[in-house]
Amino acid sequence: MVAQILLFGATAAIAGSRSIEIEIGTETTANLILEKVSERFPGMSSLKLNLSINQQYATGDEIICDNDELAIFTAVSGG
Amino acid sequence: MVAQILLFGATAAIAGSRSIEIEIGTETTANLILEKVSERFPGMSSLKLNLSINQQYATGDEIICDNDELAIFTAVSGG
Amino acid sequence: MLTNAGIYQATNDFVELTSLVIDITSVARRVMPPQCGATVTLDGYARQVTRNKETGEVRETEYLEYEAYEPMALKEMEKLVAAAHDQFEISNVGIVHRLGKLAIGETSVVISVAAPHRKAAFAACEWLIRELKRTGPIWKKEVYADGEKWIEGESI
Amino acid sequence: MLTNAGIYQATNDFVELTSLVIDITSVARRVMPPQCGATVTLDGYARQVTRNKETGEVRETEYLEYEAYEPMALKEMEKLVAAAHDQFEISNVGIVHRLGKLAIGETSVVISVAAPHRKAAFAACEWLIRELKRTGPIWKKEVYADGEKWIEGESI
Repeated sequence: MVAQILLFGATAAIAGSRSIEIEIGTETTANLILEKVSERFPGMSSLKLNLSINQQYATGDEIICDNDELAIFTAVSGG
Repeated sequence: MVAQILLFGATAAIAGSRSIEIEIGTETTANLILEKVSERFPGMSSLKLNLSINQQYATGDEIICDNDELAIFTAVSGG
Repeated sequence: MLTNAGIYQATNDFVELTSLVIDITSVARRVMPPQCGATVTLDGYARQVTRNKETGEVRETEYLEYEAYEPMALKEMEKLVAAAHDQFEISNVGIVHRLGKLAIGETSVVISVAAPHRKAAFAACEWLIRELKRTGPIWKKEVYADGEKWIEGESI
Repeated sequence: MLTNAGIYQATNDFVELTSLVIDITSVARRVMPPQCGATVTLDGYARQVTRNKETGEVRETEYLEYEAYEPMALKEMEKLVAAAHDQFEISNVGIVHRLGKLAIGETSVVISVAAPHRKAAFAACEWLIRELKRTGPIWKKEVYADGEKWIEGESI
């Protein structure tokens, strides 16, 4: 399936886009998505990336489902 | 000598005045002034009174000098 | 720090993201319940001079830009408010975070906490800003005369 | 909590007594140095409902009046600011206390502290309000529909 991933801040700047799509298999974990995205955008590999699933921080082992809202972003710096 | 004493808040309300004068001897201490004032205004005797000398809190044993600026007031309640 | 949620139930909590200038008085005033005596307010603002924590390099910022994953940021802020009510004996909490372009000195975030007792308001406000900076999906970009940089926070 | 007075020397400290309405934003803004990132502000205001600490009796206040031994109050406030600089790594402190008649909900006191690190600003602000309430020669009178009462604080 194709997963759409929202990007913010540094990740959006590196990808040159506010969202990307990647092809994933079933049983794809949050960690695997982060690896795939880092491979595609080497500029992200030095960043501390977070993945959120349906607007909640993923811990890594979650299996991505169809229609999950995914986002990848660096350690937050608001405040 | 005659000591003039400034009053504020509750002490001024009880005395009906913003300042009072009392006759004191030489070697009069801060504590003795508080006693004399409480005697003259019985309404003050139940209050936790402070005396300040030249705008500093007195601890009790200070000897009052001529021209000292004296004030008597209750425990503060600002803020 | 026991909770007493029955009595100090949230009645005027709010979390907001805004592109408009934040007036801290109005934020503080909105959390005031008539039975409380104090609010504690944290006011974070755009610094002119920043120091890179790793290199020690000092740069002068021309302006800032904040961006949020807005729906998630609001959810995180709401979770923090709920968690603060669980941990601290507080009445109301208001959190407003600015987004978009900020001039130096403009307020980026205001957190106001009202409580029957000051101590809880201080503790809750300090906890809230720490957690918001740790988990709120909001990012800051510093723009310099000769470039710009998205700031990376501490990882959670 | 070490002091570092050489670096964080007071440049914009102020202590004031005023009969005018206090705008907390303007107080907070006056303590902001460009190299700091946060101010913590305590906003105390006139409560509608007060509870007598001894009897537990609850009364509804119509308005408040504050009175100060003004020159001594300003000196005490200055002493507190100096002591805060000795104890906490802070940049600037502003303290403004209202005097005269206050409507319910109006601000009676604002203390704003700016510091390079939030933690020191929170700690100093909390310390300053506690000490101001303990030693500042300022008194509050509560005025009710059927009378009035000068409030006596904790003795020092």
